[in-house]
Amino acid sequence: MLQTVLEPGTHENAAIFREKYLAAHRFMLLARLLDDKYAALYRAGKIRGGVFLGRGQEALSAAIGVTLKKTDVFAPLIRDAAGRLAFGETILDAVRTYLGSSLGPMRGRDGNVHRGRPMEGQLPMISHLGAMISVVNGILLARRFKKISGTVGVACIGDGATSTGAFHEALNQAAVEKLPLVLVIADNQYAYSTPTSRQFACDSLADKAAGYGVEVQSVDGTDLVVCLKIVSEAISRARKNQGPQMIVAKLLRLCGHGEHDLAEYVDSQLKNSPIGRDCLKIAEEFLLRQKWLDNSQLADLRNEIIREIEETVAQVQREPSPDPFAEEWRAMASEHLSETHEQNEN
Amino acid sequence: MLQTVLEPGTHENAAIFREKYLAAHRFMLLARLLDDKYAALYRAGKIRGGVFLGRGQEALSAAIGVTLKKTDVFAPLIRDAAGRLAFGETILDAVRTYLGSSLGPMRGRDGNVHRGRPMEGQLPMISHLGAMISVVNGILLARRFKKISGTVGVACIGDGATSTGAFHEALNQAAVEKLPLVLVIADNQYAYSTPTSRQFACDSLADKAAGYGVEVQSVDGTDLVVCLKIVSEAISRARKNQGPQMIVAKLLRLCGHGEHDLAEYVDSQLKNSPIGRDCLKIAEEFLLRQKWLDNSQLADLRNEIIREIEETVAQVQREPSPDPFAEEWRAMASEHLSETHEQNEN
Amino acid sequence: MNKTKTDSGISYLDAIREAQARALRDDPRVFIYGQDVGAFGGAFKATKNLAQEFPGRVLDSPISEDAMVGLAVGAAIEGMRPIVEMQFADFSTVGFNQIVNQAATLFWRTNIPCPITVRLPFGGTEGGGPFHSQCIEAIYAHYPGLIVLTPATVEDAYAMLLEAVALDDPVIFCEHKFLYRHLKAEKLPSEALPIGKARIAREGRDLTVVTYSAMVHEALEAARELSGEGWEIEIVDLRSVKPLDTDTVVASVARTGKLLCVGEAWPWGGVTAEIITRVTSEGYGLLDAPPQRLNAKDTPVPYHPNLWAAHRPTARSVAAAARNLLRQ
Amino acid sequence: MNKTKTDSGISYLDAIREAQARALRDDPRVFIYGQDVGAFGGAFKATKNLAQEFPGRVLDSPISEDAMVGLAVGAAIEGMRPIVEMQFADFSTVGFNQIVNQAATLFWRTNIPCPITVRLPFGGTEGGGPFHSQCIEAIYAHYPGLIVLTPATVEDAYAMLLEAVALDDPVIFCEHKFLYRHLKAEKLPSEALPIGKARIAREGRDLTVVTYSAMVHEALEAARELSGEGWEIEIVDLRSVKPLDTDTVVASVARTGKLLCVGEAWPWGGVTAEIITRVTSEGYGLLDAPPQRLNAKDTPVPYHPNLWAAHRPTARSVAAAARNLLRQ
Ligand SMILES: Cc1ncc(C[n+]2csc(CCOP(=O)(O)OP(=O)(O)O)c2C)c(N)n1
Ligand SMILES: Cc1ncc(C[n+]2csc(CCOP(=O)(O)OP(=O)(O)O)c2C)c(N)n1
Ligand SMILES: [Mg+2]
Ligand SMILES: [Mg+2]
Repeated sequence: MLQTVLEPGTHENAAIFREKYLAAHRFMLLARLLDDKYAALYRAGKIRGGVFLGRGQEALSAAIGVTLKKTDVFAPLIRDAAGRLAFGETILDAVRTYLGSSLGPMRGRDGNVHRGRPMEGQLPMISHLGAMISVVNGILLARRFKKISGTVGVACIGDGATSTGAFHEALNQAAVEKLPLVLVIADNQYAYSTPTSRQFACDSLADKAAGYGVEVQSVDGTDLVVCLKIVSEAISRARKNQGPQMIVAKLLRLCGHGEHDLAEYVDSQLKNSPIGRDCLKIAEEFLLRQKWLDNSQLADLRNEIIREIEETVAQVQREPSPDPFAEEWRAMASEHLSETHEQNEN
Repeated sequence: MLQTVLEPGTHENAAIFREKYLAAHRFMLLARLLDDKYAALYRAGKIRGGVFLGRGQEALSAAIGVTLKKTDVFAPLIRDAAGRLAFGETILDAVRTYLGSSLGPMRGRDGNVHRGRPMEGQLPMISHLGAMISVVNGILLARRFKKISGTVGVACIGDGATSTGAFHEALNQAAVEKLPLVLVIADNQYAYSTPTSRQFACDSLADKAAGYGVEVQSVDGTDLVVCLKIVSEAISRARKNQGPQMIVAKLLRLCGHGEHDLAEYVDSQLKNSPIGRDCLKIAEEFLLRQKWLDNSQLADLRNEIIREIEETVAQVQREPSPDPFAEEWRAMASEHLSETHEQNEN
Repeated sequence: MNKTKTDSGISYLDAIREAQARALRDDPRVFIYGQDVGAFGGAFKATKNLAQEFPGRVLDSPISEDAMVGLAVGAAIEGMRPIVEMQFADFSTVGFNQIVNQAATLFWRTNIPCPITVRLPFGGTEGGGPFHSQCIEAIYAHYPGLIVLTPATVEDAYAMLLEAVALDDPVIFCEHKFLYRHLKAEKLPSEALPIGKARIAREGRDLTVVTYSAMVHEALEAARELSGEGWEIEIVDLRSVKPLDTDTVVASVARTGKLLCVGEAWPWGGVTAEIITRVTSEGYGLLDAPPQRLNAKDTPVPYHPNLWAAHRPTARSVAAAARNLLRQ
Repeated sequence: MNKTKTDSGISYLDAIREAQARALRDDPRVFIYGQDVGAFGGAFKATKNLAQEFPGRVLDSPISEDAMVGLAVGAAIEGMRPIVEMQFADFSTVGFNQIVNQAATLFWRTNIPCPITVRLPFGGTEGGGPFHSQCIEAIYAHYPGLIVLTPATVEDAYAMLLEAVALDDPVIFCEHKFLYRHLKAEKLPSEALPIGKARIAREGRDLTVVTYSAMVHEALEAARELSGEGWEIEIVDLRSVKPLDTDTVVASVARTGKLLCVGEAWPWGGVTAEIITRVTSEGYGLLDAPPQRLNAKDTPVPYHPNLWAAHRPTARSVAAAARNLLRQ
């Protein structure tokens, strides 16, 4: 199967691929273990509000993160812990945001998956589905104005978000402007509890591409090898200014919509079908088969990551939570224009 | 060409078609002459606000109107004077709305193309493009609830409106619910001044259909014969519950966006291309060739229609304009809940 | 009708579910449309089992707020009485155009009523953050043609939702997420005040607090605190912010001479500003101190519970604002 | 700076066009994005010849208000200063979510400024009707994080638009369609009041009219009429409705003792309500009569000129409302 990925038998390609694959696997494992930790903190009542995991989507997400360059733009969604970390987000940023630390990038003002560092190309999603795609377009258009070439933007969304007007307007906009946008659709069979049969009536979401005049590739989202291949190809096409690219990955959400959700509605046939396979397990079987790691190395890696996560969480839990009195309650950047009314002196 | 339209050589079909064709032509001519009258009234300062004509789109629009049954639903747009009249709108309703008569269906509260009679299935468009499609869906869904079957809904939009999120959400919604919606896209090459190259990047708007899982037919919008054929087929498929249908007509707007617009931006190559032909001229040449009418009959028809229009306009101009003091300034149906503040007693 | 938290009984959320069940039972024109409202029973379980009890009448929608509302308007034209559930009020901004320009204008333009109910689970909760906490009732109340309801009690949640579905106008039904499980009642009401009438939630002598939804309960707690200090606070629960029961508010201010308006929403042009404007322009002489308003701070709603607690008014800040006024 | 109609000179529309030309000339980060703004020069010709003068920097957008605003936010993150033209303010409801939830929250959430300017050609004209006439400044002012400007003069249209583009916040620039060709000035201003400061458009003694945009001119006409009757009306032109210059308003009310707020928008929660709330809560003792507001009627904006003229405030109705107050 590796052969399908590599230009036939060129050795340096094989080496590069191995390295990339191992990096991707590490971020998949990190994301999975970090998700487990969030889940535990949530059950312990240490996280208020929602907790949204990416279980089953790590291969696709990590493939994006390891393929992008730091100078690219990435608009992840709720299930992209792996991609975020691979693109450069620190565990510390992630944990600080979930725990609302005032030292995190969102300073306790926003939380959980609503985090990022715009200046590093990590876009902090707003909740409204589909809304980030046109923001990526804007960054890419601005770079064209600034004569910065060779960077791309990836926006991730789910099957459900394809029903939003925002998705449609933004993808069409990217196509009209021929922007280097790569739109990655994780078709994980459900939007919260809603099956795709109640979400769209086309055979595959890939059928939408032609209507926008964008290229599309479908991919088995449970297989890191093909995810890496398809994602790399799409991103390099966009980088070469071949216009917007769409990727449609088929996979299954291996968790609830959020940790509050038992997801009893998920069809057991799907769970037992190929898309129900755990991408992490498949990825590890592959690298064991390739003898890139052995079981004890895998165990060490796992322990090392768990240690890192535990240390980070412990550190963040010692950090000060935001102080409403120290807080600057100002929504406007223009300090000279900000008003303070009596009602703001609670 | 007629043979391409009719089930091979069945005589009653030929008779039915002839009748339908002549009816459609009459409404095309009526719409064209009515548009001419609006234009004259506008230039004379008798109409305030916008005047939007359907020149060049009468064949497509009339084909819809003559094919629909009175029990169907029709959501026309700004260039559908022909379809509206063919579906049952009176000249009086049209003129009263343009002149703001208090006796018209909109009672001077709304005007020009923003008119209709919801209870007769004539939906009064709001200006926001794409917004009427989901309203048609709602009526069709309601009829399903009410076990009314065999009726369809037609929604018309332009090439530019396909870029709206509303278009996308509504078409997808119709497909998911398998509603008997027929969406007719008049691709008249421009959205106001904006050419299709700045509106979308697919080869044809028909390429969008597969992404929604709806059937689509393309049609030469300048040829009444094929418009009648394609529109009838699509409407009967919808009527037979074969799901939403899309029609994409290629044609050219043979007027400004509105009467205020000289439309100097329209590409002369397009004007001289087949889609730049005047569908009314083509329709009349055809019926003359068929000997369904001769030139003097055509002239009589024209004069008869002009007389009818002139009489209607004269009548409406004698009608009272709305009286702000007699007006009931209440936006809510629930009279008992309506408030009148001091500021409402100007 | 002063609510206190009990572990048994009917919750505010139950009331909303029961009202919809009854509407579906009593009126064949009613159906429910929204994301995950079907077999799943909705993100908050406000439609739990309704799809099972009323087959084919509780439909899962795609994630298409604009088309959700547009469809409801069409169904209403055809004689139905749709209930649309927005998963969170904050997402209704995506359906905003259909609400304010399609639904709200239909009757005035065509004389055809538009009886749709749009349910907005709204208001702040711990960890809700900027996009799952908003109070945007004022946005809708600003537009002609909409009715905007903000029930504060289990009984009102039930009775007002039933009345909303029966009304011939588009209703924006703001149901507070914080109250969903926080409030309990012994039984559902057999009758209630009509929509458009405010309720005296607590009688008092010294100051009138006008508020609505979750803030009614913060105000009640503040009033209990202040009565310990010898002050008797009258609390007006608006119930409906459009229409707005100016008469009841003015009558209360006539008794107390002091007005404090409390809203969880942002201050600029909010319900509190509308109330103060009406009282001062219509009942000017009645005030013996400047009217005051207490709102959320003029920033997005923060995620961290500490910040959130300081961002919105609370019993503590209501009591403090009341004391300032009472001392004048 | 009292404008009167002249046939020559620089129009309000020219000023908006010139301000954009200058912004494009002086700042390479500026670009313009909107429907038909390119070669065609915009539905109102507010960008006439700019695409020709500044190749590649004035882009026609698809009919996608949501994506138009989203793109502008992204470009702003990347350091640009986009100007988005909505073809009519009424259509901004389709881009509403990106304005109030994306643009307005960016700085507060991330500390990254969002310098975009969204131009809204707004306000009533004869035959405009329900969807080409709306005044929705209050909708935007209600949300934290937005600046909402409403210039009433040619000079302000020019100076404030330039300042809007220079500001680090999202600005909702409400330019009145009725004023586009109605107002003329001799020359463009070299300096102007800063944003956030209101302007005394007319000095007076007996009553303060607080208003903005086109209504400033109705108020001025009413004031001329009333001065014939011996009344001297002071007129405050707010210029900016968020932020709002409470100090200038309160200072004027302190001089006159009477307040009439006039807005072309709907009454509920509008600018007029916000002003009355601030004056009565912050400058309570200054009034010797109840504050009043005069707004459009609480219905959609009618199409027929007769209805339209009665729907919105006019010099006549402003004068009538002022007389009522002056008699008290
Ligand atoms: C415009 C909008 N409507 C509703 C929601 C509420 N919501 C949050 S996630 C979600 C489901 C998303 O499904 P999908 O796009 O398939 O992504 P997945 O959760 O499966 O990864 C919904 C309905 C939202 N965030 N935005
Ligand atoms: C949401 C929205 N944005 C902008 C407009 C302003 N507008 C009215 S018609 C029009 C052009 C429509 O072009 P198209 O859809 O191709 O229809 P055509 O006029 O060509 O028949 C525009 C931009 C609008 N009505 N609605
Ligand atoms: Mg999904
Ligand atoms: Mg067109």
